[in-house]
Amino acid sequence: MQFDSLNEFLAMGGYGFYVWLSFGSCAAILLALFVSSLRDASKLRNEVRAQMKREERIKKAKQQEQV
Amino acid sequence: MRITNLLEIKSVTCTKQERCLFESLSFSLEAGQIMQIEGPNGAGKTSLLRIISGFARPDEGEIHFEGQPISDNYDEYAAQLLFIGHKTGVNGQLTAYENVCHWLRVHGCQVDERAYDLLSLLGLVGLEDVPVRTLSAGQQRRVALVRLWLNNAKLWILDEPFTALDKKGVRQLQIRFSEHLAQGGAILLTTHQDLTTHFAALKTLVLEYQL
Amino acid sequence: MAQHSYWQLFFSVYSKDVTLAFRQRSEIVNPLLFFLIVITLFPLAIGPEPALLKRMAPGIIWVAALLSTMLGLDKLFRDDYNDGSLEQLIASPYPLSLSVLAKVFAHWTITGLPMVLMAPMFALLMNLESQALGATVLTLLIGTPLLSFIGAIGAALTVGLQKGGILMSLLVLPLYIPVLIFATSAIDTSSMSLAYGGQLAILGAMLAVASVCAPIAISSALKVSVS
Amino acid sequence: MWKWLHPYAKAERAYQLCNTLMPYFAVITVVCLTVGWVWGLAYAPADYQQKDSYRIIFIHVPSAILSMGAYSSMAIAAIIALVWQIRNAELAVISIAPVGAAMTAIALITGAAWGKPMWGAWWVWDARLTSELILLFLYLGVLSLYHAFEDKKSAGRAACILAVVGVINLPIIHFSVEWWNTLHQGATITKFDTSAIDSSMLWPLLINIIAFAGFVGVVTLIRLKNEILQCERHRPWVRELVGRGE
Repeated sequence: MQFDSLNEFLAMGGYGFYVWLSFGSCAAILLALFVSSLRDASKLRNEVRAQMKREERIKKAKQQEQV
Repeated sequence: MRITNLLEIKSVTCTKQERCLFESLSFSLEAGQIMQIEGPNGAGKTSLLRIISGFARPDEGEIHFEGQPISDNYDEYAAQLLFIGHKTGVNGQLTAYENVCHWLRVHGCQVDERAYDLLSLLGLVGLEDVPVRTLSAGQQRRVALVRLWLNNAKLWILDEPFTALDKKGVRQLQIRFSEHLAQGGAILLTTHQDLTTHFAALKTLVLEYQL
Repeated sequence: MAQHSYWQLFFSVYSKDVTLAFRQRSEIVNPLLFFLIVITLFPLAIGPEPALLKRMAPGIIWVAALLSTMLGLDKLFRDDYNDGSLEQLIASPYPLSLSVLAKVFAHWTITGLPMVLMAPMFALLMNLESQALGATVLTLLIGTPLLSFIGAIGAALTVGLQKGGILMSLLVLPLYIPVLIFATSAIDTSSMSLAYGGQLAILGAMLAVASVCAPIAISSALKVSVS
Repeated sequence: MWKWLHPYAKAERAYQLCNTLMPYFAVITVVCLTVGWVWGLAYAPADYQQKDSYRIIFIHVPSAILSMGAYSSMAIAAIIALVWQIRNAELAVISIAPVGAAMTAIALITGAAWGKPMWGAWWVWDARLTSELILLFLYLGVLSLYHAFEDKKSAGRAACILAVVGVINLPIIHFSVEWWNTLHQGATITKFDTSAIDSSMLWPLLINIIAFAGFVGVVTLIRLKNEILQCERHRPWVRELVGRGE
């Protein structure tokens, strides 16, 4: 371990601000991209389910008309 | 030699904005035949015509012209194709005569002087040298329809050719259609006119409006 | 089928666009006026001090040339798309890239060529050295067709869209950067009365590549926009 | 030719392929990312000149490499889509683009953050950073062109054309920017000469590159699955799949 204590690790030899800024922004971008992709996936599935329900209703309405 | 039919549509499917217009549609058209595509608005008539003339690509299926898929050598197919869609393809700033001559050169036909008398035959006497934007919609369509007389393409694909035409124009067009069919050409068109009285061997294809 | 004469098609598409431009004078005058206005903005913005202007002149002239070419690009395919003649061009026995080549050449004659002819006047406005004048005209002569070719790709991609104008510049400007770099550096080296043949050669090479590859990209983009 | 590739042109097979590949990529990413970051931040020795500020290299170089890698793989997918008319390749182009743009953004931010202590300015018009910025413009161009079309099919094809045009211009842009201004330090790892970086720093860097590559793989697979479902939402296999709640 290159650093003796935690706050020395955080200080990063005086460049802590820049190191943690870049690592933080990198983590933020990676996380945002990952989460948004997963959210798109679930949004899409809900849309397909809603579409299936809508078609059910239309079919039922048609049957009532014929009966 | 097996007579391959002029145009074959093989199980073509097209979906537009998540709506399936038609699914695995197949039909063929021989030389000397005229086919009318009917259906309510939004049934996909124009999309079908645009797929057959090669402007749009179907989701599945192929279009064969004289036994050859049109996507292989599109230029050869285009030489035998005459397409007139909703948009007339006539530039408003140019005069009617310039438009016709330009179209002829772009389609590799000789610019012959018949263009002038054909324009007058179609009721555009005296309007040949006036910018087309000053003409009415019907007259602008006639400038586009002059091409039917000046071109020997085998296959005509026309999207509602009779719109904005008066009685005399409709009759002239129907006479030209029968001449073309007699010479072994084929016509594929969409229209709301009833053509059965004029063309006995009329094939029809009906597209329903699918949800 | 009539005999295929490619020259007939090329000349007919070319002369149609040029006659259209001469019928609407604004199509020729607007880009030039825009070029002039952008050039006069800079001295107002950064002060009339000749030494600074002389230093900035190549960059300003070329950025103005870039932007006014962009201005003319929007109309390149828009009218033909709207009135349907683009479909007729696609459904013609001749290859689409040939008619596209004719259209880009016509666009260059309408917007690019006047710029090249007016360049000496603009150089005087920015009191560019006289020996840099030759380089400016030469780089514009080789550069503006290159701008038309690359810009036409952006125009073809966005012709079907209503709000295509801004999007087209977003697509095309990054591709203009190499042209800008070599053209301005050619003028810079010439103002120091050094040889600028190298930069011109690279511009020429880019033009050769673009005149071969761009029509193919443009015609496939047009086919996508029409479908 | 390429007979083994054809079954994956069918959407459902491609979807299953994504599912099978997903766990491998996920494992590689998680493992390498944690090991790489911990090693790079805590255990790698400090640089004698820049001391600890050089640790930014462990994310700047991988993201820069991945931004170029993502663009070239996007261009390859675009060429496949245009030449062999394979619809799934178009969907792949659309799934890679946002990930590549994110990688470029990371490379730019970390480059600027690293430049401040090293060169004293947040933004330096250095050749590498400028090319990276132009690469970001190319990505944004492809994405905005795709979203400008209503009809998704022609949107995909237009985006492929722009991706191919972009990739042809990439070397020209890189060469001209490089020629225009060379301020950036020489390449730290190049395949040709021996790397100018000590092996104790090289290993964490390589692990980080693999981690970032794994991450790009995972997110691209997720987005590709979304695009396939979006495109095939009418097909029975999608409805049955969604019905099963997968």
